[in-house]
Amino acid sequence: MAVAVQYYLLLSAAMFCIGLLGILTRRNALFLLMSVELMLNAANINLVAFSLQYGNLTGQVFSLFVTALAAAEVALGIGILLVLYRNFGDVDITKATTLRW
Amino acid sequence: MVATITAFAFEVAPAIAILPLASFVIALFAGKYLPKRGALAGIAATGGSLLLSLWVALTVAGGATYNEEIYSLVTTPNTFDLHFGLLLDPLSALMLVIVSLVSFLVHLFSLGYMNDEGEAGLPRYYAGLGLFSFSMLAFVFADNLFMSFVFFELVGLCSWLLIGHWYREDAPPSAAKKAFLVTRFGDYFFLVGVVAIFATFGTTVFAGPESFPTLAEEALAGSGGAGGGAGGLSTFGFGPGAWFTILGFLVLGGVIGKSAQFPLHTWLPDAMEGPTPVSALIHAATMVAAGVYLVARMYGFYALSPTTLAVIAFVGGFTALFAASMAVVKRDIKQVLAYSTISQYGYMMLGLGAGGYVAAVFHLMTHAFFKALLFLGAGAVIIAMHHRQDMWEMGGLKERLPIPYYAFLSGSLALAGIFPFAGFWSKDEILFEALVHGIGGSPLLLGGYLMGLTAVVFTGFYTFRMVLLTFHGEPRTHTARNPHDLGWSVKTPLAVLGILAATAGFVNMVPVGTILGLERIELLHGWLDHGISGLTVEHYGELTHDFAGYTTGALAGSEVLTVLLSAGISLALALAGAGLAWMLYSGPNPEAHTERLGDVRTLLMNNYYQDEYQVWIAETFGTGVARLSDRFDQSIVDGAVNGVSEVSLLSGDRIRRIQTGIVSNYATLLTLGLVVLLLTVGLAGGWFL
Amino acid sequence: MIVELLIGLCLLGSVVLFVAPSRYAGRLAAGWSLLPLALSLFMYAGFSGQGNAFLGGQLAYETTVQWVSLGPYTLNWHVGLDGISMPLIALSTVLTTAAILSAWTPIEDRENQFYGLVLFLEASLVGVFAALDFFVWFVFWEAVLVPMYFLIAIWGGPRRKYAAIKFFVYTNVASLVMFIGFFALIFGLGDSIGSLDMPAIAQALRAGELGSLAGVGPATLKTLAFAAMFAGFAVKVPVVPVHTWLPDAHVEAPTPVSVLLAGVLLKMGTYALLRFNFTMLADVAQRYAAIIALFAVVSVIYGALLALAQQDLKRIVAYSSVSSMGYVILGLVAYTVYGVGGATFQMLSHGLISGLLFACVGVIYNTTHTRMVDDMSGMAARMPVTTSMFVAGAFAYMGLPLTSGFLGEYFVFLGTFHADFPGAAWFTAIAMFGIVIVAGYLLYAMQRTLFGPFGVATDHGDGGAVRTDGGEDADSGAEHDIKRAAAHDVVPLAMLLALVIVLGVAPEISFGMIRDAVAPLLTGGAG
Amino acid sequence: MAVGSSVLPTPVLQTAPPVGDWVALAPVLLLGLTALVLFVIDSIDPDDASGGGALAGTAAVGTLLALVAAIALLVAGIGQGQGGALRLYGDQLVVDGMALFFTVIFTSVATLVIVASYDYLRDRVYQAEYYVLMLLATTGMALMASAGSLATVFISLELASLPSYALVAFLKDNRGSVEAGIKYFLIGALSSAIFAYGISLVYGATGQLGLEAIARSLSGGTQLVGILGVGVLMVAGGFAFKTASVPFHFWAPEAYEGAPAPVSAFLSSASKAAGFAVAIRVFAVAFSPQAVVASVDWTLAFWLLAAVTMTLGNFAAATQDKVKRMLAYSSVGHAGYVLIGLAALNSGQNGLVLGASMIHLLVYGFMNTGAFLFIALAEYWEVGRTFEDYNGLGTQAPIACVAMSVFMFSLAGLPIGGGFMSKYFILVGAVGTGHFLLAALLLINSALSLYYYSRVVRSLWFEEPADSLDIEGYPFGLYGAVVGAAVVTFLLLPGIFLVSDAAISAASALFV
Repeated sequence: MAVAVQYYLLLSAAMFCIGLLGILTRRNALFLLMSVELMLNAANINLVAFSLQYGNLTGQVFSLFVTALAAAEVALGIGILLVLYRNFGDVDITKATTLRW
Repeated sequence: MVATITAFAFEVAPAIAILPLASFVIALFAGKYLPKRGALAGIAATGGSLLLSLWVALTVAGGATYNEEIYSLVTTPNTFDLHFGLLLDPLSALMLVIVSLVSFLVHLFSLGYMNDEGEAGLPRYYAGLGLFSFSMLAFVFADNLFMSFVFFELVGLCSWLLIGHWYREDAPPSAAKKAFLVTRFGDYFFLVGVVAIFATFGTTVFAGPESFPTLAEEALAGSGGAGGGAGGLSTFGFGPGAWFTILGFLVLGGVIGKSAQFPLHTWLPDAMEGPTPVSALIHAATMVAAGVYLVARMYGFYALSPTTLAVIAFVGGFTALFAASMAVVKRDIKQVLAYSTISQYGYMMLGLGAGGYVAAVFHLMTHAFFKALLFLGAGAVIIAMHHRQDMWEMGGLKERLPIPYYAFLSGSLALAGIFPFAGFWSKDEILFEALVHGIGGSPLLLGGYLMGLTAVVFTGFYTFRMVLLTFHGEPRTHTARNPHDLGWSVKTPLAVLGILAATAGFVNMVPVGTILGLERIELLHGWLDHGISGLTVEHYGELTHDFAGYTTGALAGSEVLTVLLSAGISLALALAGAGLAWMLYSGPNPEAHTERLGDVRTLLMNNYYQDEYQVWIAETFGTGVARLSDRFDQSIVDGAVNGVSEVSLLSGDRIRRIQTGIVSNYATLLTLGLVVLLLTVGLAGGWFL
Repeated sequence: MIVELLIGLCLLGSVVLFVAPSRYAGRLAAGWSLLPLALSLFMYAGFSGQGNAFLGGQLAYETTVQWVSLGPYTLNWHVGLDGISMPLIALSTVLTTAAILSAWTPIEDRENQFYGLVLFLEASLVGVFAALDFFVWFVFWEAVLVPMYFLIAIWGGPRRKYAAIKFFVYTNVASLVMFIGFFALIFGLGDSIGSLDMPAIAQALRAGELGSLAGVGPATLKTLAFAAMFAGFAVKVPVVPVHTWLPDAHVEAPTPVSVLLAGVLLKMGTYALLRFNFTMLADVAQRYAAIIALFAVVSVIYGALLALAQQDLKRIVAYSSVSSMGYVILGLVAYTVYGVGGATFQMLSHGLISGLLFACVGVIYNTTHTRMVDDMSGMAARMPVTTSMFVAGAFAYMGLPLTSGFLGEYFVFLGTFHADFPGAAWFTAIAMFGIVIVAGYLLYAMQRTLFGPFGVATDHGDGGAVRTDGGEDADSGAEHDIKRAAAHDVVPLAMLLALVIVLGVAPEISFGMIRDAVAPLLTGGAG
Repeated sequence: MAVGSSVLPTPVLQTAPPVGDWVALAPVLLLGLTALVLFVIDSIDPDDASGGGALAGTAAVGTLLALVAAIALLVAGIGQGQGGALRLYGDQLVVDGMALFFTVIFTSVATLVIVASYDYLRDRVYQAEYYVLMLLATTGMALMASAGSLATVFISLELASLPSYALVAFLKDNRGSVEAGIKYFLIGALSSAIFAYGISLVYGATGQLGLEAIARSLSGGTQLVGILGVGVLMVAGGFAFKTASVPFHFWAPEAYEGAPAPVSAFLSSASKAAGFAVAIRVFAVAFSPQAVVASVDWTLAFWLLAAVTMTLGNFAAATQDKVKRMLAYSSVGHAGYVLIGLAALNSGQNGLVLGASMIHLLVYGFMNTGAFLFIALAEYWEVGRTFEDYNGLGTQAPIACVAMSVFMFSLAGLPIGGGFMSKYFILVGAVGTGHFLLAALLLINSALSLYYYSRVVRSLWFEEPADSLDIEGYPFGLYGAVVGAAVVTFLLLPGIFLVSDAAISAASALFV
């Protein structure tokens, strides 16, 4: 037991918030994807840390799933990004506002 | 055997009303296919009613009476019983004869007035007359106040129908509306009264030990006049005396409306827009009498309340004077008669209020005859004049229309109260009753007496002004020189009624009886003094004495002197009025003297602006308030409804602007939302403590 | 199963008409509507119920089949009739036939759909009056809105869409308010009931088995639920101040629909008030009787005053319905045989009379194409039979004796005047003044439109209204295109008028069973 | 469709026969298998000579089979009754009445949508991908309903979501579709990140991912209230995204409007139901102990969500110009109604309130799908998107318009369809649990919804058609789906008992 679990929690929270901040401020869709990755990995840190804390493997296994799904998500996201660029000529997500109100 | 026949007369008594109802149905549905468009059916029906009424009257004269329920509208145990029934006693028997007789004669007269003149809508006309006769007769023999109200309203409908008979013109429908509305206003109080009497006594039956007058009497007697308990009756928080007075006033509302008493008299002159036979039947002889008859019918109840009696007397006296003064200046023969009718019913009310039950019924009877006669006479004149009614266009008809003239004269003498015509006896008796009770301890009645006495002068004046202008002098127009011929159907009723107007007064010659000491000569008094106990003159006398404190006084302590003085004064005044008319309007070419009255004439011609102020009230409190309500309803009440919907849609439009289309904003709002949620739940769960 | 047969006949007719060709729809609908009419009269004649359906009376034509189980409650298909519902069902079938006949002339577009919707409406109305399970009842109650919405919005006047949506949303909100109030009671009753059977609920409530719900004690819960239900039903009745949908709906609806709207739909409100508020929560109703009576009296007088201010014949009759329904509320609150029974009788009577008047207005409108009082006069000369019916109907509305209108009002007055609540006599006396105002506006309207010299202002002419004045001769109407009404227009009028008079002369025909059903209501409310 | 015609018995009391895992999971397996078969077909015949017929047919058969299987299992009482739920694979999956009930919803909606898509997709490319994605998403939903641990919840939720993103953006050349896709994806990604983080926090507080294990661990209370609370609410946020509840709803109006109409139908009905299925299970099973609710009052959170969601959804729908967007917002509003079921949990009427929500979701599955499919029909006819464009359609296509009117009135809660019953069941639940404020809000919103739903009816029937209104053809698949949905919607009014008992007993079983 090298590091107390609350420090992991703080780290993950910080990562989560950084990712969230990225989502809130960035306009480039690619950066948004990265930010989401940060947030998901914040969750992974928690899972692994708590897994260690509780001494079961559930969390670690689940973090693998999360990682895999994150990859799939990004793949799909980039696909949609591509057609977005094709239609709007930009990857700035604030430009696509034909649908509103 | 006698008993069987007696019973049989009463068994068939409902037919008195049913026969005209049948004629109504026949005229309505088959009238246009019948030879006289329903007239014959009506004549047959009312003739039958007349015969049956006479039979009933004879049976009643034999001492029998009848008070039975015949049709139950609602059979509700343990609560108010709504039924139709028959109360056949001297009063109703007398009234049945009067009504069916006048109705019969009017039907006959209509043959000449309507059929021969080629009027349109005859089936409707005869249906109306039939329905009216049915309703009126049923009203007369009603054994309870509920039934009275039912038929009281129905005669109102008939009045509306018949006043508006010539509906293609503007005036008759308007007059019909006014007649119905004004009487409806009175009927409102009547309705409240009926309901309240039901609620108070649990019954509205007129006669018998369980009748409401009897119950009221017992309640008052039991509680010693005023205050305290009322024998188990609910008096709605008032003392029994006060409550019975209120009830009396409520019913009186209907009476005042129907009998055209001040201030609800304004409809009657307008009602002259109807055909003249209708005016004779409905607006003179019978329907208008319904109010007075109702008071007489439940006199046992009114006699318990001195306040009500005083008000009746005062209203009656005032109306008599007030209406008579307006009749003085009218040009239209029917208008004169209309105001005279109001005035005469004022006398009857005065009589009733003054404790002169017999006098009032007496005047009711004589008036029915002579006023029907006058109207029919006027009708005959109108036929002859090709439907012109302005007396100033007439004149000199005496020679050309002898039978109508003499009949009309007979009626006029009766109306003016000239000895020995019928009106003299009856009107004199009313004034006499007011006088003796007035000086006997109820000085308020003297006010009514004085007004009644003053009205006698006016009556004499306008009556003879009318006779003189119509029949005397030189014909003033071409039409008057060449009047229309009159048929037998016109003349016969005039003749019959002319004789009755002259002679009907002999049935109750009180002055003669008093002077000669012949009680038996007062036939009507005797007639009304038998029958069902509690509905007799003697009982009413006791009631007015015990509860209203009416005692008979006499001038100089002499009854005979009082009688003579009273009769003499009223006769003298009538003659004075007639003489004044003779002075002013006799001669071949009378002048219009009304101009000399100046502003008074304007006032009288405009009927003291009674119509104006009533219209003003109706406009202000009816239409005006209605308009305000409408505006309030549209703007505030409905505006609130529409406002809610508009606000909803507007806020909907605002809310959807949150969706800006920029996904970054969505992420921000999403995060904020989650934070708010976290804070709320966290605070609620106490995480931050 | 006979109630199901009745509802089924109407529904089947509705389906048949939807697929029938428009050309024959009118005749087919009229013919078909005779089936439910005959059946309901047959049921009426053979009616064997006794007592009040909600208070353990013996029901006629009862069926119970389990339908849905909703958590702790069972929903049953439970229908049955007592002396209150039977006359109202007969009223519905009679008025439906009358409405269908009076629709022949004015409805010239999509007839099959029109009549199909009318029959659907009939089915729903019968269902409302027959249902004894709350949810079944509520299904029918809400189902009424749908055909009505279409009937107003498709075949209505110029502002029909506004009127239809107003009617739709307003009454729907009301239903929801009522629903919430009612279910608060149901849950307040807790385990003492296991179904939504309204009689069971009524008896449980009257037996005082109400508990508390969500921290609200029984007494408060009862009062709040009463208020919610009263508010909900008041819209349907309608009671001032929630009445404003009614004139719009009436004015814009085609006349046959107005007949049904005024004739039956308004009665749903008072019927529900009687069944729910005044049966289930009799004690609350009695405690707040004076306030309810105040609403009633305001409706009577204010409604009548509003009618007085109107120029449109239909608006006049519409507002006068507000006024007349006020009498019904007043009677209900009295808790006397004549009060409650009279209120029920007044529902019947007003249904027939207002139906009659609307149908008359419709017949006149069919030929004049105006309903404005100022636009016509002397119609009597051209349309004598219609005029007669109008006059008779108007006088019945004014409460002329020997018509049902008189007895309905009279019973109510009689019943309320000596009722127990404070000021009953005063409320009654004030409400009675309505009979004067009603006479005022109806006589005024008749005088202006039916009588006087003939003339109609038409807006066909260019540049303003053209008034055509007719001569004296009744037969010269053709040149003004104002003709006597066709027989099929007059038949429904005559039918309704005959019933008005029959009920006015022999009220016992229906008052007998009404009284029998009302009597148990008056005794033994919950403490 | 098939639901209406089969009679579900009242709760089966005897223990269900023991069955193999594959039998219990038959619907899910069938759906997955169909997706794979579609892959195969597409590989063999990439151009699809039949114009999509084979693909659509296979997909429809697959969903229909899954539907039949689900119904059969439900009728057979698998996972219900005294034996309790079937727990598979170490409690990772649970098959019980609720799971099967929701599977019925998903498969019904999917069947309808696939049948309708046959016409909608005619002459478009990538049809096979479309059907595969839809089948995979349906599989994910069915798994969501059966998920027994937060791990399976997360995985199945992503399995349902990822294909949905692609489906929304399916019309690659349509700016609306693509824009909707990216918005949906971004919000979805954010939400799933929040969701995953929430799961990690719950795991941190309990050390468990299995739902029942969490409940066991929490039944004695926890020291880590704050961590648990944030975790629970973040998990709720994930579900709120899936159910399009405020404030996670922002994607919904855009996605439903921009996506191809059948996809909108699919997402707004099935996807929403899936979100609720998993939310109900997680909150009813894992977080229901009184100890949790006392400190982490998630019913309060759902109360707020319900109130805000229905109000915002309905008010925003009221003034829309485009019918599809109106339906999108109304879909948000309906999510608010259903949320009442969660908000009213633990008030003593769990079976009733949750059952009512489930019934509403089922009915909603038909009526809302039908409504969106009608939009698909209109898009097929190219009549336009606004209310005005629909004017007078009733004269041109009466049958479809009758169906649409049924949907609208049923959505509005009028007794023309099962929506009436289910909406009022929810109201009953709200009142019965003392949530009068929610009931009042429901009332206001319901009135407003009546207004805007009837605008559609008004356009269809009361307005005069524009001169240019001319529709070509009556596509069989679309018509069949629309009419079928209408018939079921209507039959669910009298036939509500066919599903209500199953729903309420399934909901009650969660708390045994």
